[in-house]
Amino acid sequence: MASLAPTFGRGAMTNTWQDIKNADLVIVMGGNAAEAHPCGFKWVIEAKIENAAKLVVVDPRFTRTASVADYYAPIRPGTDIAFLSGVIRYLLEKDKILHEYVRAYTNAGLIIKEGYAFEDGLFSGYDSEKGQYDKSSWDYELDDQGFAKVDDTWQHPRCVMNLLKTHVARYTPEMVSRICGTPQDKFLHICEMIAETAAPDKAMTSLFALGWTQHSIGSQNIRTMAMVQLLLGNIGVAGGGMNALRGHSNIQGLTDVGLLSNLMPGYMTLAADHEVTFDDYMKTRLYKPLRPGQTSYWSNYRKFFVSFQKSMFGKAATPENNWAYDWLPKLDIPLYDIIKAFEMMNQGQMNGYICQGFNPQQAFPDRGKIRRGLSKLKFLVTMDPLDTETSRFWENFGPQNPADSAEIQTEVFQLPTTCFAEEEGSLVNSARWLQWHWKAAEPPGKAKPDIWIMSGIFHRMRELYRKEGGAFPDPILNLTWDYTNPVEPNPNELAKDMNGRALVELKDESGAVVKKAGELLDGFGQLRDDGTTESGCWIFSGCWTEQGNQMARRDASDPREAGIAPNWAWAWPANRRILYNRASADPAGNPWNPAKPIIQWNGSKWVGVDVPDYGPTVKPSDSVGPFIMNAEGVGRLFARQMMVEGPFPEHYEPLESPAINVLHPKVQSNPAVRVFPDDRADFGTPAEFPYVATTYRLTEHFHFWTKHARINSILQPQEFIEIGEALAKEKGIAQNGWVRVASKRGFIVCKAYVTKRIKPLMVDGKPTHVIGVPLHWGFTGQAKKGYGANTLTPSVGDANTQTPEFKAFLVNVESVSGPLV
Amino acid sequence: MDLSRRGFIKLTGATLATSSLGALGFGSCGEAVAENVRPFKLTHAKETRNTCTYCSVACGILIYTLGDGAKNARSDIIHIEGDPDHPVNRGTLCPKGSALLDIVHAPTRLQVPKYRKPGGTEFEEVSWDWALDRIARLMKDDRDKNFIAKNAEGTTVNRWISTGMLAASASSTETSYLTWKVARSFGMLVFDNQARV
Amino acid sequence: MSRPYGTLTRNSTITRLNHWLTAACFILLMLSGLSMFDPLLYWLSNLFGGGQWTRAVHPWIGCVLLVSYTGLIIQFWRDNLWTRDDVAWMKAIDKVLENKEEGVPEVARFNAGQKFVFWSMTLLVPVLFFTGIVIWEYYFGTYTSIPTQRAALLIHSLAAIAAIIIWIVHVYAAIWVRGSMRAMTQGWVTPGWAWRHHRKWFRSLATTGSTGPRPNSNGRLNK
Amino acid sequence: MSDLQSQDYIRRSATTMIPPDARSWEDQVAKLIDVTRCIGCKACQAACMEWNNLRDPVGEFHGTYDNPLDLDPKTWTVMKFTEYENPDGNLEWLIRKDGCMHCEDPGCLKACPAPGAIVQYANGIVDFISENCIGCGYCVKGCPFDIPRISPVDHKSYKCTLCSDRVAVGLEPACVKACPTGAIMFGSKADMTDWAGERIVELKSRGFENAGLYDPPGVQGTHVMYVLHHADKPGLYADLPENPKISSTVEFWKGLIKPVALVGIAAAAVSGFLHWVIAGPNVVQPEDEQEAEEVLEANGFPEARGRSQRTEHPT
Repeated sequence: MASLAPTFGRGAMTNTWQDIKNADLVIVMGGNAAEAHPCGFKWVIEAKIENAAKLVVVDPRFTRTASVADYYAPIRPGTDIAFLSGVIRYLLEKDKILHEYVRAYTNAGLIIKEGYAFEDGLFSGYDSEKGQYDKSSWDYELDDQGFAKVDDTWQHPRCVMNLLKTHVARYTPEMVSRICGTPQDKFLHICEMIAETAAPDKAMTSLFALGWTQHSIGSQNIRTMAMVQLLLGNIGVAGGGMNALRGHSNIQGLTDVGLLSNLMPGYMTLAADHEVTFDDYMKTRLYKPLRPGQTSYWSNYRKFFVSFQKSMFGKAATPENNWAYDWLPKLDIPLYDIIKAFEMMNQGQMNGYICQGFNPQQAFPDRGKIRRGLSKLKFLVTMDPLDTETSRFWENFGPQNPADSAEIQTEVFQLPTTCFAEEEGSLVNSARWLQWHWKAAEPPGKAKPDIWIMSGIFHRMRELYRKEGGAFPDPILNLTWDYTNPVEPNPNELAKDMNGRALVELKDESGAVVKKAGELLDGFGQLRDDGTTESGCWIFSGCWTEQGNQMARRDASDPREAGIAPNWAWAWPANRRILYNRASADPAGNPWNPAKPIIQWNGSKWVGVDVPDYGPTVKPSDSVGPFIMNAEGVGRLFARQMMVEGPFPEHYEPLESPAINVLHPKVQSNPAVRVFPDDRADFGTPAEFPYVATTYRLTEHFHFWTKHARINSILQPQEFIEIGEALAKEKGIAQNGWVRVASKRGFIVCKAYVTKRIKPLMVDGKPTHVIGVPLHWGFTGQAKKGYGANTLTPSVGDANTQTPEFKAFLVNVESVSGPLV
Repeated sequence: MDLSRRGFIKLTGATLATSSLGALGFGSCGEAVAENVRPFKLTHAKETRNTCTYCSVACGILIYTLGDGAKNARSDIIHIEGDPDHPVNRGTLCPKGSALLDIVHAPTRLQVPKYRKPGGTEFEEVSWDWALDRIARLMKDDRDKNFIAKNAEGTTVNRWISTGMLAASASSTETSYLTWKVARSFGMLVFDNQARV
Repeated sequence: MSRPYGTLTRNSTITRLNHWLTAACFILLMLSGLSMFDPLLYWLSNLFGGGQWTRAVHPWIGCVLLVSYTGLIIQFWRDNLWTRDDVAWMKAIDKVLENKEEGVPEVARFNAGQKFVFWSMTLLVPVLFFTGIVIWEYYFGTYTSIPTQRAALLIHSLAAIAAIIIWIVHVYAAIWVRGSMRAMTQGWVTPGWAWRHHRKWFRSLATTGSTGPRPNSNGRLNK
Repeated sequence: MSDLQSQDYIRRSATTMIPPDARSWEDQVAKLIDVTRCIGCKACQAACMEWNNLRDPVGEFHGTYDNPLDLDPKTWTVMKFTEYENPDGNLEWLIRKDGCMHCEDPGCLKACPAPGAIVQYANGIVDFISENCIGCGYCVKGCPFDIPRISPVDHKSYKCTLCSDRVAVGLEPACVKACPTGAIMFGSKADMTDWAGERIVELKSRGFENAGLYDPPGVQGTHVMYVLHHADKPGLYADLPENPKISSTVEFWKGLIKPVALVGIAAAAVSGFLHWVIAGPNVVQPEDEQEAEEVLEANGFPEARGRSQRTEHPT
């Protein structure tokens, strides 16, 4: 979550699922928790019943989450920043913030450099030719010692609080309503409900997911709410938090382990081209504290990196070769994300692609472009338990996949893999729990585990390099592979690798032996930067210690029913269940909400139901901030240079929008967004495509998998769109009638669900219609064949993460007599 | 678990039921009724703990398999339901989780490695060895041809961007760690997961 | 013509076959129907191979009966038209029951009692058929509303009971009035039987010289 | 009727004897469906299909989230969605899990003609015993909630069993276990009624003044109950009956007319017998033949002459 890290220091859900029951107000915006995460949503219901909590839903559609909400307000897709900036304005204007919290735990009082400015939709430093910012002015004013200057009285005109006030002043309720289409009274009612949680003993939790991320301003959507939560004092407390509800069972784990183009395990980042030497690389990763005495935990980066390289390359990683620094690839651009990858394919710059349990033909924007890209590959390897559309992209399935097989020269390998039930290992859930699971049965036919397949490819490659030589074989030949069964390494051994071990006898400062050589480490605190420890993923250190597999723990006891269950499985970091939990107590160490303390200072140490996300004996009087990953120790209302489009969130229209950006018509959409020229040519205009479309999941299905399952196919058998009664009437569309929905990029023909749950929104005086496009259908599996929502979606991503803008784009719709055949 | 009765009854039906059903219904005289009610199908099935493969709530599940693990019995998954001990889902499952059995046994589960040749109109079955040999050959040829050891400025960059990889979102952490090792040892940068979609 | 010499044809072969087909259907329907009507009589379903078979064959037999009874209607309706004689006969019902036919007004081919049976069945059979269709779950279960089906079930049952009671009367009458059974099994009656029970019918045959069953039937009495 | 050995029935279809009564000290169970916390996710539907090994064919979209559109022999529970605009102009999406209500006075059981095809256990569960089912469809007519469905394949009637197989071994029904939000609860009827009371208090505090428990007295209560936000208007929830009871038509059909009919039939038979005893058969007399011959002769048809001497009278 590249939006939470700039604010809090870590990009992950802050609280646990069960902790939601402690909330006094649950706001679901940018997500549809009841449908996408029903079993997590139970804790919202629990909060309502046990804690008299209120549930607020803000969504373009009246969803199944809204069906159990206390208050619902509609919003135009892609305008959440305007809504939430309006909330911030309301909170500041009515002085509904938790002052002591904001003063001590946020950067509200820190002073920003002269030169920082925001004018007409642009922050200071914009280079319109490159479409990028020079972000140097977006930072603190430092004193002689290199510490940020601070004015805790918030009098200084350039302190963050005052800059924020100025920044959000434009988001009046009238303006919010004009942009979002949310009726003013509904907006203000929600502001009032949110404001109540500024009380120290009240907490609001924000539950969100891809409804916020899948925008060209996705990261800033989330940041805006993160700022609201900081102002209300709702981070680190029971029932509070920014709860990013991850979509896939182990997407948190894959991100933690760094399976993204620029990442390494544990949120370390790969070097960029300009970081020529290891010292260059480390220079930008020193993370020196920006306020006196702060933890700034990333200052240990070198320990994590060296230990990782030892785990990767063992004896071949030496001080002499800078721990094999050059053996990892360097990035010449910020990201080789999926949109970039398919752009490269379409440009003929890629030859091979491996899809491990992934179905880009369904999942990526602009399906036509995906098919064209795959068609230009020399080879495509799919590894999946199921027959995916991607593996059959070359096959003609009629209008749903009009491929010309003979023209497509791609060699395709469809490799059958095991599924969850047929393998052992851990998965990291949204709340960062690593839970171990066991194998129940053998896979069908000749299906094999991914570990076996990846090992098979690796061994063959290594063998070829051994025999034939070739381009830079060193990392391949020296990759650590000392597994008991090299053909199929045991997950238990791999988990121990990630936990890390001592390579020599480790002694503490007093000379006492901490770990014998070869012993598993207890946690990342034992990592060293001299090559005497190894750890494949430092944040997981502690998951498998000499005490055994912590991820397999099954003690569900939960002291005080706090929603922590500290001995169930294991959570990173260091089994802390609620991140930043130091902030659950006031600066003196007493809980804000005495009824629901998480940790508190007992005079000598921090005690409570959770492991402190803090130095366990650091005294309150030391004024160490609760956001220990941040160099300033506090949460960031002003994100410094961490976001590409600005330190404060600003409302920009989606790339395809029916409305003019009324705040600054000259800067219509995110100025820092990356758009490839051919993709830009494929954007539609409101004249041709007058309706806003948004894509989403239905609770009966999981992406493109469950259409292979009979039961789920029974529960939602066929592709459809949702359309409001007013638009249906206007367009002569009958309930359950056939429609053709088209964007600039393609069209789908499917059934229409005419519903009262989508109503036209008055946006800047004009009625704006929203069309809902569920995304589950394709041409394999048991459900009826469908086109897939990604036929329509634009190929553009969030400026920071390149998450595709699936949630707001333009389409047209018309009634048709029947399906195409 | 340390739960008050009030808290207990309110959590979920699942937990409630396990507590009080001994005193209800068929508890004491199941045998007679069992002549007529459907026989309980899990009596001797093996139970395996697992985690739901779908979203990141990560509900605990219990997988029931046919066969007791004897050498001559091939276990077959016959039923999957929620793990009542799991602190998050407490035995509950959503419509996807409740239907996990049908994804395990989906008719479109892949059984054998298949290969489609350039311009081909259908898949043909191939052996694992053939497939992996061919993949390694293609990858090595591409890597050797397109590997970038140094950029224009002469900086060592050691990257390979003409072949990319998407990593699974539902594979285990251990699988993903191994995948990371393999992919990065090749110098791959076009490397992504499903966090965005 | 198997009619013995000197006797009259009461029912033609076709009529008799038709009647007995109807009778067989009726009896099967009654047995199967009663088995589904009252649990006390569920054991009757064993005659049909169990409840499932009983449920399955009952409506089909009903269809056969409908066709079969339609045949009877075609053959009998003219002789069952109500006349003034029937009123007179009804008034003398006490004498009929006492077997004192001397005082009973003369009747034609059918007396009022027989006509009552005929018309009752003519009414009940279609009622049973149509209500039966409504409650024939397999083919027609979805065509009507459940309240309609409930009403149909009730009407079907009531009609069936009425039919059964009438059937009992009919059967008893056949046992009671000697010679009637042979009239339907072998088809003939003696002139004395006709004289005693259906004098007007007898007279009509005697005047036209027909051997029956109707004055214009083909069979001729010998001169 | 070996299943009468069971001592846990309190009702058994088409059975004239009283089921064994001695072990009557048994708690009643109930499933409580709290519509106000249901998110319509259909986990209950999925769990029901999975546990009971039911799989319909894959259908099609019908302009609603209701899928399958209705109960059928392989769908024992369905979610019914209703978009309702309340008098304040706000939208409510009312979602009701439809399925067998397990009436205390089950209309299906009352209507069933097949002995032991429908039983009610002492804990209140109404179960269909397929072996005994004859597929007549009377249960369909007897049910006030339109629940049972007859399979066109095997001609058996099907509906929710309340997972009697699970309850029999001390587990909750599959739908109850699955329900993510705890909208379906299971326990003793007394506990469920109490809990519903608490829920109603809470709902009233949230402004649902007409919140209430649906446990219709017309069928002597049900073992599947609903908590409704608008208990005054159950019809809003996809036509949940306002005051369900066994139809008077069915009551009459299965009540009074059964004995009356048998008595009527017996009376007819007995009357005939008595008439036979009292009046005896009506026999053609020789005088009748004589007179008939005379009439024939008078009309010029001597055919019958002497016939009375040649032929025996029918006896």
